[in-house]
Amino acid sequence: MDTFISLVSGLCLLSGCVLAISSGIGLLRFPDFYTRMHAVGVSDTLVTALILIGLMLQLPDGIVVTKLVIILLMTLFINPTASHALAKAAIQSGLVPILNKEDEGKGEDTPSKT
Amino acid sequence: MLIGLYNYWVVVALMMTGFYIVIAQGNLIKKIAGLIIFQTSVFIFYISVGKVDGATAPIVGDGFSQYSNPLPHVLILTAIVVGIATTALGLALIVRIREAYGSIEEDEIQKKDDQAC
Amino acid sequence: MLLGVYGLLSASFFVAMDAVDVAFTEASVGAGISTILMLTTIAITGRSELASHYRPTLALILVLIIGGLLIYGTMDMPYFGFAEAPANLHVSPRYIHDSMQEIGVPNLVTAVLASYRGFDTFGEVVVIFTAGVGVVVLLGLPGRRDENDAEIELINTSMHEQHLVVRIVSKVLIPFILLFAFYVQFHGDFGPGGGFQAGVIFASAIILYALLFGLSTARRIINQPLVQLLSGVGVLVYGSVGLVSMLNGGNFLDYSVLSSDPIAGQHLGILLIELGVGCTVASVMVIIFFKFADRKEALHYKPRETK
Amino acid sequence: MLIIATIAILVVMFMAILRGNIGPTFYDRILAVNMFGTKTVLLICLLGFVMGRPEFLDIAMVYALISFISVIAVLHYVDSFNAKHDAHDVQHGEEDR
Repeated sequence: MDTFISLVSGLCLLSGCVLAISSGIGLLRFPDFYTRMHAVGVSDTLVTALILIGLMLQLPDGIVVTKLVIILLMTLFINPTASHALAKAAIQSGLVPILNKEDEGKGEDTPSKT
Repeated sequence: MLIGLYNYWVVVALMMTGFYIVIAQGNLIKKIAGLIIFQTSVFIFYISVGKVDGATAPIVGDGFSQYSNPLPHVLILTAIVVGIATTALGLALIVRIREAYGSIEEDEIQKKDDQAC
Repeated sequence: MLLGVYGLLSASFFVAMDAVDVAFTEASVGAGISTILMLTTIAITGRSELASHYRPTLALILVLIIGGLLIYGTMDMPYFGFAEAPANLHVSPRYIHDSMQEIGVPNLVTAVLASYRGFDTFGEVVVIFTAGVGVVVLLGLPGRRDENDAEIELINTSMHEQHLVVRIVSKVLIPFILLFAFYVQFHGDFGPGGGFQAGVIFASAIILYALLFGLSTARRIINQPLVQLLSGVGVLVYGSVGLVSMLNGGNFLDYSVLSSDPIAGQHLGILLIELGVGCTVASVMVIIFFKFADRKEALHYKPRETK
Repeated sequence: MLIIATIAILVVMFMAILRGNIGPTFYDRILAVNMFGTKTVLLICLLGFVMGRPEFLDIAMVYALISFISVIAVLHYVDSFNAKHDAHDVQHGEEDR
C-alpha cells in the first residue's frame, strides 16, 4: 500500500513537472499573446493541482493536508480568474491577435478562452 | 576556497546595480527602484550571515536541534516593513515634486531651479 | 512591474535561507504593496521618460571601483553557512537555548522581536507611524470634492463593469484573506507570522476591495478618520504595555510582571504588542494607499486644477 | 522526486522571467509575472517538503493571495493608463515600460 501511494504521488509530481515545462516552453515559443495565454492559462492550474496532490500523498498528516487543500482551492479560484481578467483586459485594450506579429502571422485563430 | 564567499558577491553585485541606478538614472521613480534593490541587497546580506549549515528555520520543534540565527531575521523583518513605509514617503515626495515642477526628471528640475534663481 | 517579480524572487530566496518570517514579510510587502504604490505613482506622474542617461560611464566606473573594493573587503569574511561565524556567537545562542524557558514561544523570531528586542520594535513601529503621518501631510488633499463624487462613481462603475468575474471571485476571496490575516496575527507565536505580516495582508485585502469596487465605495465602508485613529492606537497600545509593565515593577516592556506567572505574562505581552503592531501597520498601509489613490483620481478626472 | 520537481519548477520560473524580459507587450509581461507567482507558490510548497518543515505552507498561501492581488492591481492601472492615453496614443500597449 505504501509503495503504491508513493508511486502515485511520484507519478503526479512527474506529470506535473512535464506539464509545467511544456507550458514554460509554450510561453517562450508561441508566436503571439493569446497563444501564450493559452499555454499558461490551461496548464497552470492543472500543474498546481497535480503537484499539490502529489505532495498531499507524500505526507498524510492532518494539518499539512488541510493547508495544501486550502492552497489548492485558492489556486482553483484565483488562476482562472486572473487569466480571464488578463485576456479580457488585453482584448479591451485593442490588442488584436493577428496584429504586430512579424512571425508569419501564425496566431490568427480566435483568442482562446481559458 | 573562495567559492564559499559567493553570497557576498551576489550581495555586492545587487548593491552595485542599485547604486548604479540611483546615480545614473535621471528619473526619480527609477531612483526609488534602485534604492529598493539596494535595500534588498542589504537584507540578503544579513540573512545570509545568519544562515548556518545544516540548521533549520528558527521555530522550535521536535527533532530539530540546530537553528539558524534568529537575530538577523528580526532585524530584517522590521526593516522590510519600515522600508516600504519610507518608500511610500519617497514616492509621496515625488508626487509633490511632479506637481510643483511638472516633471520628475532630475535635470529638468535643476533647470527650472536655475531659472527661478 | 518587474520589480514585483523581484519581490517574489527574493522571497523565495529567503525561504531557501530558512528565514521563514522574513520570507513571509517580503512575500506580502515586496509583491503586493510596493508594486501597487509604484504603479500608482507612475499613474500619477505619467509614463513619459526622457532618455537622458547623463554621464553613465563615470557612474559605471565609480560603481565598478566601489564593487571591487567591497569584494576585496569580503575576502576576510566568514564562509557562507559557517556556524562559528562571529554573528552567530554572541547573543544568538542565548536566544536559541534559553527562550523556550524564559518566554515559552516556539517561534524564536517572534520571541526576539517582541520580547528581547521589544524596544527596537517599538522604534520601528513609531517610524512606520511617522511615515504614515508624513504621507498624509504631503498628499492630504486641500479640500473635499464632494461635488465630483457622483461623477467619479459613474466613471468607476463603467470602468469596473468589465471585471464582473474578478469582482465576484474577489468578493468570495476577501473574507478569506481577512480571516487569514487574523490567523497570521494570532498564530505568530507558533508559526511564521506576527503583527507586521498580518497588518500588510489585512491592508492588501482592503486595497483589493478598493481597486475593484472603486475608491468611493471603499471609503464609505472604511471610515478614514477611524483608520487614522487606529494607526495611533496601535502605537499607544504598544507603549502602554511597556508602561504597565513599568508600573508593575518591571522594566519598560518587560512582560514577565504582567501576570503572576512570568511565562503567561510574556505570552500576554507578546499578544498585546503584536496586536498594536498589526493595528498600526494595517492602518498606515491603508492610509498611504488611499492618499495615493485620492491623488491619482483627483489628477485623473480634474486635470489642470491641482497645479 | 521532490528535488526533480523543484528543479523543473525553477526551470519554468526562469523561462517566465525570460518572457517577462522580452515580452513585446505589456500583457505578456503580466502573464509571465502571473505564471511566476503560481510557480513560486509551488516552489515554496516543494521546498517546505524538501526541508521537512511544512510551516512553509503558510507562506505559500500568502503568496497565492498576494500575487493575485498584485496581478489585479497591475491590470487596473494598465487599464487606467490606456483610458488616459487613448485620445492621442492608440498603440499604447506596444510601448516598453
